[in-house]
Amino acid sequence: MAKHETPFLDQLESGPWPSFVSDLKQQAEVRAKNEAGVEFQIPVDCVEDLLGVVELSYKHGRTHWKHGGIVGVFGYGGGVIGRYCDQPKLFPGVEHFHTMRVAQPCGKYYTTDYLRSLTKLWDLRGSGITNMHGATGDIIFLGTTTPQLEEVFYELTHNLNQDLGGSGSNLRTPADCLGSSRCEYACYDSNALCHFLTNEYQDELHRPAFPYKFKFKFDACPNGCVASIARSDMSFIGTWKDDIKIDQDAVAKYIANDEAYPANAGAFRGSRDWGPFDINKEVINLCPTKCMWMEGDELKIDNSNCTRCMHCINTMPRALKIGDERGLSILVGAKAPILDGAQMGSLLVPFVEVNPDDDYAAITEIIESIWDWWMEEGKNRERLGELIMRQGFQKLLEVTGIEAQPQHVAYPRTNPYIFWKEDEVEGGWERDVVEYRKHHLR
Amino acid sequence: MAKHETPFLDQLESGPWPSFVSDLKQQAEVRAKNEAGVEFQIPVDCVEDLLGVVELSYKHGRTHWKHGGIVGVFGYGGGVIGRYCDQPKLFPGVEHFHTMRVAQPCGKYYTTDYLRSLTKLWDLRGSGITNMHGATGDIIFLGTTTPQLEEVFYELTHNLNQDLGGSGSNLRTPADCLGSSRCEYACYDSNALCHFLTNEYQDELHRPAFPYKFKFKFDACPNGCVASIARSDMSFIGTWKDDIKIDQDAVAKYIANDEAYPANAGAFRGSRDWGPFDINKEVINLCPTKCMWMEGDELKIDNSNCTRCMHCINTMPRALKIGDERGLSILVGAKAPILDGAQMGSLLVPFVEVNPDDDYAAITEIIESIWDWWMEEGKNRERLGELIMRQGFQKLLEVTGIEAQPQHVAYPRTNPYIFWKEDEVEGGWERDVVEYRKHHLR
Amino acid sequence: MAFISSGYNPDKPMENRITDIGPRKYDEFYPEVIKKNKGKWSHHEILEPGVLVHVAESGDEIYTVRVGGARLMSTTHINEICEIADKHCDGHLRFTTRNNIEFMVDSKDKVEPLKNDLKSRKFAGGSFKFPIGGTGAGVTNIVHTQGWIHCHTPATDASGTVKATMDELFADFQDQRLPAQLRVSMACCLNMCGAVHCSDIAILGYHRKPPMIDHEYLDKLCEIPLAVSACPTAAIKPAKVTLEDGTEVKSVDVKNERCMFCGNCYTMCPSLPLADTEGDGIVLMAGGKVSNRISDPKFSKVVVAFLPNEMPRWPSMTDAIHKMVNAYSNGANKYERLGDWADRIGWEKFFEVCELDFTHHLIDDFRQQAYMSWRQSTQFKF
Amino acid sequence: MAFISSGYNPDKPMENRITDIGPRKYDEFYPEVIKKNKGKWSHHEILEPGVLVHVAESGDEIYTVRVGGARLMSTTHINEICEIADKHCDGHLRFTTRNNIEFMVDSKDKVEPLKNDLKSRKFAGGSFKFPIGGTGAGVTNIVHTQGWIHCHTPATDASGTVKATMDELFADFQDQRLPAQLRVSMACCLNMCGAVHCSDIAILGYHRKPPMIDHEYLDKLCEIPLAVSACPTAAIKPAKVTLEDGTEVKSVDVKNERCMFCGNCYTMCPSLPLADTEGDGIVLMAGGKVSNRISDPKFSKVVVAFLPNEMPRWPSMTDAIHKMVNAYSNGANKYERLGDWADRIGWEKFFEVCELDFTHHLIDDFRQQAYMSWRQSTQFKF
Ligand code: SRM
Ligand code: SRM
Ligand code: SRM
Ligand code: SRM
Ligand code: SF4
Ligand code: SF4
Ligand code: SF4
Ligand code: SF4
Ligand code: SF4
Ligand code: SF4
Ligand code: SF4
Ligand code: SF4
Repeated sequence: MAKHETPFLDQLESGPWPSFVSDLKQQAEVRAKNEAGVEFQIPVDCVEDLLGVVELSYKHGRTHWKHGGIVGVFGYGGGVIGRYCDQPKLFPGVEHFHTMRVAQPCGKYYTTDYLRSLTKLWDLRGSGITNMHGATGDIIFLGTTTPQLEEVFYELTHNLNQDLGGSGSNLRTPADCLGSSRCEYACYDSNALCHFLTNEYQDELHRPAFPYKFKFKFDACPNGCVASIARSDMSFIGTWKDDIKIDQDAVAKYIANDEAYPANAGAFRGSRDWGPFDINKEVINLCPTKCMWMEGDELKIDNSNCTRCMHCINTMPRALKIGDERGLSILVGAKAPILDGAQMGSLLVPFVEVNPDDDYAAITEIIESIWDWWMEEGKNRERLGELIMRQGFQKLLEVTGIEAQPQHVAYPRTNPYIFWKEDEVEGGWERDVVEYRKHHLR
Repeated sequence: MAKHETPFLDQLESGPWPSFVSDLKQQAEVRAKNEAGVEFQIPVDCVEDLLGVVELSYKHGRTHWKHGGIVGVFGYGGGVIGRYCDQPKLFPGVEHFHTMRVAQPCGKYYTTDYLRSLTKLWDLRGSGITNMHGATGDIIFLGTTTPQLEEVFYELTHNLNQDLGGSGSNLRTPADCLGSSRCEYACYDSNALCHFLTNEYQDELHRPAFPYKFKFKFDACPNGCVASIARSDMSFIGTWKDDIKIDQDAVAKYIANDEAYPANAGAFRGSRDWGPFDINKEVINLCPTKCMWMEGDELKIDNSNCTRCMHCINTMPRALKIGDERGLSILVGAKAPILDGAQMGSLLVPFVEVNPDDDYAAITEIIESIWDWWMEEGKNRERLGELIMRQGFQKLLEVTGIEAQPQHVAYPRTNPYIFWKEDEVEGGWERDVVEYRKHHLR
Repeated sequence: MAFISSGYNPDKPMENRITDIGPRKYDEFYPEVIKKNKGKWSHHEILEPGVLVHVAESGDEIYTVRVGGARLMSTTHINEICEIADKHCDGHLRFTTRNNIEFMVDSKDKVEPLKNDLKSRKFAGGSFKFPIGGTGAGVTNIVHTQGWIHCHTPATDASGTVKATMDELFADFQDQRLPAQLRVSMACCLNMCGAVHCSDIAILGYHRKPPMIDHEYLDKLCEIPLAVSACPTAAIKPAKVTLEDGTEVKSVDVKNERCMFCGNCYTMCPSLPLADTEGDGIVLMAGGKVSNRISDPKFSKVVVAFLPNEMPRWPSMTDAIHKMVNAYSNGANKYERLGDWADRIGWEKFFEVCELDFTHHLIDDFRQQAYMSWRQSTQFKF
Repeated sequence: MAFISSGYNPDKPMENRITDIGPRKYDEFYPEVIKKNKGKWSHHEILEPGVLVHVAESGDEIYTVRVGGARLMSTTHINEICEIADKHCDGHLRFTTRNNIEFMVDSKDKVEPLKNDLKSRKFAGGSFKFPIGGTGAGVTNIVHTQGWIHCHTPATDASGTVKATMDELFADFQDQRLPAQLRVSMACCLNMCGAVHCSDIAILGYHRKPPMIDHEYLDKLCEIPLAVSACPTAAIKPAKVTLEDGTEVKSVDVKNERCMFCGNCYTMCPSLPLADTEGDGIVLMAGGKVSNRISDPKFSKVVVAFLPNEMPRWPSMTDAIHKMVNAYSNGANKYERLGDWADRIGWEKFFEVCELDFTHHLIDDFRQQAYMSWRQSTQFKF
């Protein structure tokens, strides 16, 4: 018997897609029954109240959560989002209902042992409701009271060897695609780099010293499976410098429509018949730079014109492989629309090696030069992308010591409004108007 | 014997391209000799002094013309650009050297009679130096003194039935491509429309009542031979609504490389051999919308997907002809970069008929609604394009009474920052915070 | 319920404190085959929707069964996931970047039992617990945000709109019939906690009424200069206001016509709430992508300016999404993402074939770059 | 020289005044064939560079010989043009939108005599008076502006740079060997009195030193508020200044680092001159177009940030233009405009094949839309 009637939410139980309502109801019931004999540290009926408050929102068409208060764990400036219900009388179980962001393991692999240790902790000290995972990447523990924050943190650090993630004007929890752990397209080990930098910059992650949030994301190839180019202030995207490797026998198999060589590795195996694979139509003509052609039975690529878009490789993964001289490109400034409109990441470093042996020095150097600049010049709540827009891409090149290259632009400026500097102009800017007027009367 | 030595300019007499220096020197000589016995109303040696002052600029790398003064003819706010030399002692012949903008005939056809009447007048009352033509379109009389301005104007109007053109915060002299006078691509009679509107708006052209300059240009088809889309506040570009007319016999002749059917009407007849004409490579594959194909020997066009880019017609003008349901598109706001960056014209009216019988009422209505708005809202020195940018394209639609259509955009907005108006939102904007707080405690 | 101490001593917070240890190291959690073959994968194949095999250079194989689910997830549900992973996968599993779950086994014969087990599990309400799918040229899980479950600024719910949409698109989650992958994302306010600005289809919660001003409390709860400077359109000014009881308080004044309902002021000041039953609702965007495949990443475009919140299943919204997916499926070329298709046919045709209305709201008027989106060409289709 | 009155009476300016009569009507000037066949043209053909025939539906033909020239033109030269037109063309001629002259005859046999006459005429200095060309897939006349001949704001000369460039490109004026038409334009300052912002190749005069301030005269000659508000970057502020002789005057202060040398302030105030021997010079732009053929119209891009004024023939400038035209000619496909070619091969390749340096100046930093020109993709060529 539910504590609150939920006629609206009940209608979200039908249909094939897993119902969050059904799950919440099952959780409410498990807590009510408490067969495991948990000594719940927050109200046992918090999930019932959560259902109740969401039902009320469905009735009103408005949220019933108040503006977050500043709560957290001692010494950290992030990792906790304070949250209070605006109808605490009706839903006392969720009067305080803070979330905790738990740093996820890179690549998001888990053992059941570890997951169970998390659920056990969260059943005891929280609502038992989570997000697997938050949009940034964290494991989200959704809903607990203020006194439990330090307890959860203590248990995480002492018993689970596990830290909190980021929030506030900090480095946010970095996130990655699974990379070389299970993907043949990976140009670098995204799990390793993501983990290294996460640890290297724990201080920046936990102690707010930035003008605003800052995000790292790691895609091990241009397919972009963690969408870094759209949602990280610094996006690390794998690429290569040398040639795509071609296995001509495998090319022949694709052309022959060999069963074991399905187009795009089987991504089109579905209810629709696209007809036999046609290398011209599906690969060569779709290459954005038109740098591929057949020479007899041989597939040729003019690699100097290839932009490594991945299309041909994706389409014929058994025949084409990424090059061997691998590294990553760094793009900067991506962000959501608040305040000045969304930005994609802009290419800052076309290619840098990924070298764990020197602790990725080439990469950390760039990161730190950017942070120095942003911390010096960034206004309150100004994302890196906005600072770059405000002070100019040139300034970014200056502070990172990177030379301008045509790779930096999609196209050169369409306006001639160049801000020359005094030392670039012969004779400097100081002039003598009296001398000038000798030649040019008023 | 030249009055001033011109070692720099002399070096611009060699080379094949017509030398303006040679022409100026010949003119200086003609004036000096004065075989026609002209009673020059301005200094006879003004062209010598012009050569002198330009030579000095070549030496200094700087202009020797002063900021223009306000001179003109009585009652007109434009048509004259005042100009004074900044070294009048050295070059007294050009101490005052104003230009007069003479409205050119649409299509820029001339009779020698008429041209000679102009040269005669200008020899008498000016430097005898012109620009044929100015960048806006006018005949430019380059260089005379203040007293001659009214005299020239009087003679123009009384003897040559000819008015001045525009300058200042006025409608500028409209200009057109030659259109249907000699071009098979013309979708409307640009000469006629340009002439009509020039006369219709003589008051706007001569008496400054605008926030800044305003330009009309008339391209009778999308080839854009008067570049209206780049340099006119309102650009009138011919187009059609129905189908491209195909002459299949002529198509066959192009395919057969018939001598009388050269690709692009012979535009590639030069020192380079591009090989035989290939309809697939040169037409069908280059169609931007890929709406053409061969069905056996027949060329087919899916006209509903054609964007009337002109490519196929330009390439095979004897086989393909513009449609019969003709009219024009109006684009607005084009301008050079000052102040806020260059703008191309933006499509406001996808299609409007060009009807001389009702004095182009559909067109003048749009023009006038735009002017009303711009004169009401435009800031000093704010071009139409900048006003549209400042107040939004929506506002432009509102003032012109045009409904929003997807044709208005290349792509819909990428940001969700929509400025809803109060009357569009159910219940309006006034709300009762006390009532709200009943449901949402602080 | 008795308080159970973790060992933490509030009086001595620094005692034994452990900080800055970061996340657990990824390789602790790798399945054996992954550990062994990392960096040495040869190729992969999608055997059927939701089922992948990756083949290593060593010849080793790993089979992955991907299942969808609500990422709002109870510990009960997680425990059930663990149970499955223990039974079939030696106690390993992973989550994808779009909140699907991947169960991996190291040989082909383990796949069918795993699939059958997953298919058999349903919630009491009738929905699947672990629907298999989400790969290849189909629809995968919707990346989304908090909504009415937890956030203070949403203009709609996240979990509910997502459930309604995924029910609508369920066949495409389990199929690979589309011209390319189609990513749907959801964010419940303009903060856009997700990549909805770059998704094939995006659902966005949106306010349409300027903030109410809770004058009586504003100065007590908010720092006025912060609220003023938060507004991107400078619609907010400091003001002195006289309350009904005659007391004069410091507060702010909002120039309603300048408001674009972004909610930034509310982020800085709780006395400026925007939420409203009629004012709030849904914006639909389309045509974004993030991969660099063939075309550059691109932003989503607003294609439906507003749909009201129709709880609990948002039928107008799912209907519009359905129309877009169908038109795309019928019209696009193989490998062509939704945005590339719309660009190719022209947005005027997009609205036609998707049967969506074009309204003036869809024309950009934000900041100077707006004009780059206007049509600066005579090339258009009637 | 005695004053000759036109009839105008300065004391009674309104007497007999004729105003607002506009230009002469176009059809007064049409050649007979044009008058007869207007609106009924069937097709045209370029018989050889500079020579066109237009064929009417009636079967009538009109042959056009197009010749180039300096548009800075003396009455002597115009009279010579009239002489030619009288001799060959029944006293008709026209000018094109790019300042070429078109001599038209109504039958084929009149073409050769006309051509021969035109070719035979040269200036004393040796240059052609009436070079035939400027059609089809070649270079035509350069649209340009005043420069040192007449304007107060130029950063370079117009007629001289144009003469030097046309000498360099002369072969292409008389040939049609390029992949498509190539339009070169010239403007002597940022006001850009011409379509140089949308030309295949554009020559632009540019200042690089902030205005000098003629404090002593500024307040006398200028309206300070106008000068202040003219500056697009808000670099100018009103200021009180003490002159050497101790008098205090109202003037302005320019924040040099904010100046982008646009010259707007000088347009409003003659006491703020920018011109400078070393500071001024040439910017080269490339890749613009205005036709809607195949691709949309597009803006030119800055490809050379600065070249000094090298009077009288600007060799560095003509050299850079030469390299661009050659690389374009060798690299582009038939029908491909320069900008479309650069877009296709990528601007990184453009700089490589044109042997031009890429410098930081070429990265946009003006206004917010600048960021749209940065590379927001991992697609690039090394
Ligand atoms: C598991 C996951 C990575 C992870 O670390 O979790 C992943 C895994 C793979 N991606 Fe991905 N992608 C994953 C998210 C993404 C995303 C991110 C997103 O959607 O938020 C993108 C960018 C989406 C976009 O552009 O909007 C993404 C764009 C691609 C592409 C480019 C496809 C395109 O047409 O643009 C490929 C190439 C392909 O499909 O052939 C790809 C290819 C692959 C391959 C084939 C790589 C491989 O060899 O293993 C993997 C299986 C493909 C499949 O599921 O069909 N993956 N992939 C993510 C699964 C998400 C999910 O549960 O559905
Ligand atoms: C929990 C999460 C959404 C989710 O359901 O997953 C989230 C939730 C909130 N976000 Fe977010 N953001 C979350 C990922 C994102 C992302 C996506 C990402 O990181 O990839 C973005 C867009 C990318 C970006 O950063 O640009 C994002 C852009 C924002 C913004 C706009 C920032 C901007 O510069 O445009 C705000 C507003 C702010 O910071 O004031 C915001 C603010 C918020 C706040 C803190 C609300 C606020 O104004 O104070 C939300 C708290 C909700 C709650 O009650 O739990 N959130 N937020 C995500 C973090 C979970 C995690 O740690 O894994
Ligand atoms: C005479 C003139 C119109 C006038 O009223 O004076 C004219 C006349 C013709 N143009 Fe043009 N165009 C003229 C300026 C232009 C301009 C304006 C400009 O350059 O400032 C443009 C736009 C340039 C641009 O895009 O940057 C222009 C873009 C075209 C095009 C599009 C070519 C393209 O590849 O984009 C065509 C179509 C063609 O060439 O097949 C065209 C075609 C033509 C045709 C073939 C039309 C016809 O059937 O008669 C005429 C002869 C072509 C030729 O010269 O090769 N005309 N044409 C102008 C001659 C200028 C000159 O002296 O060189
Ligand atoms: C004579 C002419 C150049 C030429 O050599 O042909 C010219 C000459 C001047 N233009 Fe222009 N403009 C001329 C066509 C243009 C064009 C081209 C066009 O009309 O197609 C443009 C670009 C298109 C546009 O309007 O955007 C043009 C954009 C400007 C601007 C920038 C306006 C802007 O909004 O961006 C200025 C600056 C100003 O208005 O203060 C300007 C200002 C000037 C002034 C009046 C200088 C000034 O700042 O006071 C020049 C006088 C020069 C002189 O001493 O004779 N002139 N001006 C052209 C007019 C001749 C004619 O009537 O036919
Ligand atoms: S981004 Fe590339 S490397 Fe990473 S999972 Fe996707 S396809 Fe593999
Ligand atoms: S990776 Fe892309 S650009 Fe390179 S060859 Fe393959 S399809 Fe072409
Ligand atoms: S714009 Fe069109 S109609 Fe006018 S001259 Fe050029 S091609 Fe002919
Ligand atoms: S006019 Fe252009 S779009 Fe239309 S069919 Fe011809 S080439 Fe294609
Ligand atoms: S999108 Fe907005 S409402 Fe939704 S979780 Fe993020 S901040 Fe909260
Ligand atoms: S909602 Fe946004 S635009 Fe409106 S007042 Fe608040 S901050 Fe300003
Ligand atoms: S471009 Fe500048 S300098 Fe040249 S004529 Fe126009 S206003 Fe004068
Ligand atoms: S030149 Fe332009 S930017 Fe510089 S001070 Fe003058 S108006 Fe301002």
